[in-house]
Amino acid sequence: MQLDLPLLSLVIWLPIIGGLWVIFAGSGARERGVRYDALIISLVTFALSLLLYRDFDLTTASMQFVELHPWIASFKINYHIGIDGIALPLILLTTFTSILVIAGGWEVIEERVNQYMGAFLILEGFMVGVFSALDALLFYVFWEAMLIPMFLIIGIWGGPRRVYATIKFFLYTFLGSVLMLVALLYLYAHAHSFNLADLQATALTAAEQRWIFIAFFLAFAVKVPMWPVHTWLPDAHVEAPTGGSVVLAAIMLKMGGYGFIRFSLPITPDASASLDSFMIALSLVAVVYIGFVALVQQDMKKLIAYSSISHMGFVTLGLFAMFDIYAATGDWKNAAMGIEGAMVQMISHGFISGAMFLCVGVLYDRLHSRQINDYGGVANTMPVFAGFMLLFAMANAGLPATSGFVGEFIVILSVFKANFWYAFAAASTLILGAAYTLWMYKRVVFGEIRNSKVAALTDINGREAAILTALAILVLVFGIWPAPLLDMMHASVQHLVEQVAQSKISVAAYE
Amino acid sequence: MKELCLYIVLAPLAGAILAGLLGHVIGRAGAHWATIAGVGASFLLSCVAFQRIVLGGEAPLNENLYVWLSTGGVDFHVGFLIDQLTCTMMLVVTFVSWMVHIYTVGYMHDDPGYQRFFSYISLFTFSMLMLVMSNNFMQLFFGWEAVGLVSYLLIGFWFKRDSAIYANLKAFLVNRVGDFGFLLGIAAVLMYCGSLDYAEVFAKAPSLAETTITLIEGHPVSLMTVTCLLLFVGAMGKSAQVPLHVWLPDSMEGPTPISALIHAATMVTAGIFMVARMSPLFELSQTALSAVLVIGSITAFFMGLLGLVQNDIKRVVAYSTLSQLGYMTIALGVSAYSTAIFHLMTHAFFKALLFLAAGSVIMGMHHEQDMRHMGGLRKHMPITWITCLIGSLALIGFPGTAGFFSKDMIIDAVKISTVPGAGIAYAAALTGVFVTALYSFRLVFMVFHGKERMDHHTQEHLHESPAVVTVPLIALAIPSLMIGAVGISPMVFGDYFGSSIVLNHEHAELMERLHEEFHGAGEFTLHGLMQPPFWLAMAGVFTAWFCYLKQPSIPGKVAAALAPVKRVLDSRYGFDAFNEWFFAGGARGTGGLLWRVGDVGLIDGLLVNGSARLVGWWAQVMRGLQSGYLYHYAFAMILGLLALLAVFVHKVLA
Amino acid sequence: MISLAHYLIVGAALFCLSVAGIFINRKNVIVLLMCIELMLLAVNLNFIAFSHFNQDVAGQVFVFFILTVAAAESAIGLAILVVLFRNRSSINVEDIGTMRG
Amino acid sequence: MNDIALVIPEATLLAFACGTLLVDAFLGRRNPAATFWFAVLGGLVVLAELAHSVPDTIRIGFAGTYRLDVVGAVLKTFIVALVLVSLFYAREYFRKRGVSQGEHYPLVLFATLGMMMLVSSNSLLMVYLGLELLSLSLYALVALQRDSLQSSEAAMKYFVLGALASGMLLYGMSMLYGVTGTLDLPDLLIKVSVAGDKRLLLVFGLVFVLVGISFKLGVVPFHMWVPDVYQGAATPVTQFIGTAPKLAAFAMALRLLVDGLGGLAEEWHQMLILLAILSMGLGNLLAIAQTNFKRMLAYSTIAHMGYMLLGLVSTRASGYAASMFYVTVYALMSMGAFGAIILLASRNSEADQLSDLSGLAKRSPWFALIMLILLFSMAGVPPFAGFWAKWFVLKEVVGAGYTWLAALAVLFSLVGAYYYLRVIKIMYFDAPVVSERPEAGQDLKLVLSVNGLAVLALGLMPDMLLRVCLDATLSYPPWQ
Repeated sequence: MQLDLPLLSLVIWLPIIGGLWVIFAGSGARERGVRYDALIISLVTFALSLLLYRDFDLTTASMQFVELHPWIASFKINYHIGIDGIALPLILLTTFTSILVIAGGWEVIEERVNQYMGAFLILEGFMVGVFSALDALLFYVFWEAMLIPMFLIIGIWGGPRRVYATIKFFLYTFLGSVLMLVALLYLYAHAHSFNLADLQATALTAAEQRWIFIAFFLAFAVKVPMWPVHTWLPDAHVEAPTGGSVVLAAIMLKMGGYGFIRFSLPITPDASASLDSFMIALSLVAVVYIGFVALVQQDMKKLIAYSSISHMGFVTLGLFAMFDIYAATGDWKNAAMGIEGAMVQMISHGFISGAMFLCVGVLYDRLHSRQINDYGGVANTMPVFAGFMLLFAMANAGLPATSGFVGEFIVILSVFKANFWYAFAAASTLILGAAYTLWMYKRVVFGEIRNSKVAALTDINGREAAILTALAILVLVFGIWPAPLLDMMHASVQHLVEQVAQSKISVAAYE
Repeated sequence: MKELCLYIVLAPLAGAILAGLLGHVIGRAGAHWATIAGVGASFLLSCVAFQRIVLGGEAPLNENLYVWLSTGGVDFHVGFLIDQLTCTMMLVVTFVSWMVHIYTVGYMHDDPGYQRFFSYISLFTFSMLMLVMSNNFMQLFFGWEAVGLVSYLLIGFWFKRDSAIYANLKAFLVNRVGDFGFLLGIAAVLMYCGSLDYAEVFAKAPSLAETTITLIEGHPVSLMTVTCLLLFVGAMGKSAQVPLHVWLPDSMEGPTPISALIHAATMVTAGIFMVARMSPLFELSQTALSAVLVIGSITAFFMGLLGLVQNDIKRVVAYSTLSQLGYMTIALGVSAYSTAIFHLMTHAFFKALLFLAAGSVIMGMHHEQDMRHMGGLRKHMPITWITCLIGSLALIGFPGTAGFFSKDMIIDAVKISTVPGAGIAYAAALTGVFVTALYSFRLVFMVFHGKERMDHHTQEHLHESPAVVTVPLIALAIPSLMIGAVGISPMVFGDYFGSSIVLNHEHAELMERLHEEFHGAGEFTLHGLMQPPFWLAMAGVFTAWFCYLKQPSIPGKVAAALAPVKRVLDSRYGFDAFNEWFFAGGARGTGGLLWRVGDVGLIDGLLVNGSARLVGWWAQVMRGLQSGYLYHYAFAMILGLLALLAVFVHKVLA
Repeated sequence: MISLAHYLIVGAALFCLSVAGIFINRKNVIVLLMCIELMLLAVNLNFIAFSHFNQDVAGQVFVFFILTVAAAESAIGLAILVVLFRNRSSINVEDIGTMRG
Repeated sequence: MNDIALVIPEATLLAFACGTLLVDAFLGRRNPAATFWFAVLGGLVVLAELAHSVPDTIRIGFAGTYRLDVVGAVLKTFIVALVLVSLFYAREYFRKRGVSQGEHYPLVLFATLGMMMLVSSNSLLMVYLGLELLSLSLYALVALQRDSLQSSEAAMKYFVLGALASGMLLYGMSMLYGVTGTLDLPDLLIKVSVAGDKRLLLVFGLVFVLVGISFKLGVVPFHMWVPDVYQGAATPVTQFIGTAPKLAAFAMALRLLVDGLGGLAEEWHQMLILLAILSMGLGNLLAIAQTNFKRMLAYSTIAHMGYMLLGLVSTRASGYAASMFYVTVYALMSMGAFGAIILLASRNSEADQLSDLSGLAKRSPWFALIMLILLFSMAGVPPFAGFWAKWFVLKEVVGAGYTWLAALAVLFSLVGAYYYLRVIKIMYFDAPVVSERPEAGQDLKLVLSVNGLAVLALGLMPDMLLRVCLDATLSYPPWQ
């Protein structure tokens, strides 16, 4: 059965409109009652996104569920959306994570519940919008608009240093984005269109590409975040409420990777090729340097935040190693492997980091501390929780049979083809990742009960267990059988690789 | 056949899930029945598989279950390769595991984490089976890490103990160092062979024998050497070869059954298995084999020495495990893969036996593990004593026991080998025999003979362990005695392993020569009585008897006379201290430095907040210009006017 | 013969004087008003000179408008001055500076 | 007679302005509302007339001094509409503060008349007259709060500097007149382009004229009056100054620089780049250091006018459209922002300190949201109108080949974002100092809500306004 609904638009706008509804309907007496509305809206959105998956054609690289309506006719800016195999998994991740976030804040958030739930729903819509926009301006609008709810979420419901963190988060990301805007405008001056496909087809000289690449780089690198523009993340994560951290880690960071895939690589392939060693170097620094930094963190959320940065290093590594891989093997197929590894890493990191933050949230809700030293021996009082956290910690450390392994594994295998030493540095995460994750786990969960507060802890309740179970299942399923995930993206990645393989310089020179 | 394999791996998994997730529903008895049944079924089915493949001569099974994922034109599978090597391992794993399951019923009887424990060991069995039954590197790596995980969980089973959770973290991390190399090795395999399936890789490998790669500009190295060395790093981690051995003694913090199962019989031999499995690759690099040989020799000898100074009963056995793993590695190094696997098998039985016997002693002693507080247990725990004695005899290679055949065969192989490094290995192996005998019988004498040194309360309650404990002991003692004689002929010299182990021409000759000198188990035993290993072993036993029963004052004197040596041994050659200082401390220091100087100082302090402060400072400075006075405002306008005039009128003039 | 340049120089000089008066004077607001008048007159001189030499009457028309506006401007200026004095009891230019930064 | 037809809206406005004066004089004391409603009526009538007077072609009248064209008609419509809205804000403010200032309305109407003249001027003379009518009314408006020291100080500063600026403008005009012998803008355009060796004098005059324009726009370094006047004047006056006259100033720039001095575009576009950079930089920088909300908005105005100039830099039709769009959107946002101050004001307090906003999100979630929209819009964050304004001018700058300038502009907007965020932080993250909800009449609440939502709506669907601006400037530049 083929529905004649604009399904993709529904997935974008239902949460946005629903979010507004939640905010307005929930003012006053119904403030807490709207939690159910919010949950239902997020569930329906997820169900709709599953329909997207059901009707998705795995065999083609072309955009599907395309909707094209004139928006700003004066400049040929269109409401142009559609998805391919790269966007679809990310959209599913978004809609899924949103449910968890709504459920995660259920009884924890006591103040301005309606605004909290509404903000997350609106954020969800914007994020789906980012992943499905096919018009660069539409993309940019969603991209920036997303900052607003996030800014408020961290600022209103965050921890003690929330103001510093949220302003830092906003300005950091804003810095990158505005330069991307200039780059888009420059492209428009050439292509006279904001249609992504047109931009990707625009011929550009090497110098032009380099500048555009740098502008894009700033926008996306901040989001990923890559070293050295990562310092907003630990602060934002630490101060954000649990739901905020989850969304940040699980989805927002992916937008950086998505941006590289959608913009940097196909629009500036030659610049990407010539600057790839720079990108690889930064990625490896992220993996190694940040791994060491994570080791010494005393704050659980900060530690996980740093581990996110380190893991996201694999994403950029996988994406930009493709040129070296091609140079070494002469086969673009091998390059596709790196990209697919990066994609898997993004999705899986979405589950795992989200789960890790939820775990810390569970502890924080009970003890109101994120300091590792305030815990110890949690396993004695919260055995079920300890089990869940163990699974996620192991996934974070990249244990096979969890999704955390798949992405890292593929990326390491593929970058080995580029250069032994890349793989060597990247594989160090095997040790570092295990060290910082398990060392934290040891100090928090294992051991004798450290203090009376830990002794008074109660194990997770049904709601928390349901959330963590859902994530645990996904982490395991995609670890044991990641093939469906990859099958979604083969055609699109193949197409991307073909695009990137095509130099734009000669055409530009000819023109 | 495929279904059969599926049942073999899934039965323990089902048991693990049942005991783990529904442990509180099915209760303690439910948990142990479920898991014992699962592993038992697995064992019986393994027997069937063994019967069909090894005895029945069926063609090895190599089938994929499903596509794990496919990317970049490569399909990664989950599948089974069931050949002779696999069958042997399956049999060993499931049998020992089964015994340990049964034993655990008694050993863990009073532990509150009863169900959890059963769940873990069943999960381990599943993981180990996945490891050995794999037909590709990916799944091998999965099993490899999964057993590491379970090992981590079980070492830290008593998670309240600081020493336990220190040890399990250490074990995991050290193993991860090995896995680091292993993973890179796998990556190398994938890159040059274009597949991770054993069959394809092994078929492709010979054509890559001469390939060189450049890791450091200007220094081409042989691809196969690099690959094999990387893979061997993984084996070093898992099979605790120097210098990645440091985790194994500490792993004794876990409950004794798992010391037997994981840290003696099965998991730690995964490295040996892996190298044997990769024989088609290792055969292509003499350099790698020599490295293996040397590492094995070092481990065999030096780790054995450490066994001499241990007082913890389990640690003695642990160091003996290290030493024996060294022997197996030596065998691998001289391409005597079948011998290595043979020793692996015999060792699995007698070492599991020794551990379980030690566990039985520990139970009897109310969880006292210091041998200095034991003695004379022979009378109280006869079955334990007998079985332990059998295990020890096997360990020292007393002629006729299982260990004798396998170990002597290794020594023989090294003796005639011409591989670089074989000389050292031979010396190490021979002296190792003496050391082995010395510490083994030191243990036997200190625990079971002589004065009863325990306190009165313990002494009163000493009694033989229950049947669930002693039955497995007996069940393991039988193969410890018999399996060598039965197995040596087919396993080492026959066509037992078929195509699962590949030897290159040169090394095949070595085995030929060994074969020529071998004339059946009986003669080998008689022959063995006249060989140096036997006499060295006897010397070791005698020394142990003399020092620990006859003249107990001697060890103290010797220790005092050789104080520096004792110190070195006590500090375990300083590996732990060095690792703690250099790696753990260094990593923390580096992290702290990068964080404080890099992140907090430079990036955040200088660039981010610095530029924010700079802007703020500028804002304050520029504010001063807005003085509030009319004449300043007017002056600013006039300045602006003049500046514009100056610039643009000048431009027009120019 | 007085050329256009002479007029312009006088106009410019007057203009400069008035401008200088505005930012150099720090005492009396009334002087500011006078300077403004002077400035407008300097412009008027320019316009008339140009008008004459260009043989175009529009410039002179402009001057009439300027004169008229100047009158209105002065009126408003003085009115503001009165308000200011009422509040401040001073017409010292240096006293007008409570808002800054 | 034909000429009069051109200025029917202006004439009506004049009549209503005088009428308002009379109404206030006779009825104002007993019935303050009468003056207000009369003024509103005037505004509505004029708006209706304007809506009917959009010409197809350019029509010239009054001996070539007056012109009616599309861009003029559109701008006038916007101006009158904005003025009308501002009247509602003003009434609420006076009601809250308990003062009756009937003079406010006629003065506003006169100022509006000045703006309309400025917009429609076709000669240097008309530019001057329109400007003076506007300025003189504004001086008076600022000084209207007779008992406030700050007001009178602000008025004096505004007056003196304004007079200085118009003196310079006049001096520049006299130079242009001297060189070309004409006051007519289209004539000027032709003669400038053939001036040849007299270019030096023309540039000399141009600089002076530009100073006049810059002063009106409040562009660095001719901005010094802006913060003081914004802070010192009563909030509705500030609001008025900050909205419609910006459109008029844009029109003035368009008329003088493009319609008249298009031949000197080579020179003035470089000058504008310089001024724009200074404005964006200094305006944003100094806004950071402010604690007074009105003063902060003043500096933000300075910065915004810098962005607005970017559109003119491109010297092409779409660039002018961009500037026009920018200034219109800016006026709308600024209207709302000052409206919020009026909303918060009470009898005892102007509520113009940033701290007065603290905890607004708790005291009044809805108006905090409106404020949030306005502030994010000013910061140029989508999906609000302010984003499209910035986007459009940046597009033009990039299209004209000044990518570096666009990059610089966005970096300055980063600084700008900081202080807007700071206001949001005060509203949303800080605890309220006072707990009561802001009191205001329903009409103000409605107007402010519509104002804020309009900024959102324009952000979601900017096409209509974009099209209006693009169509209005279709005939530009006139030398093509």
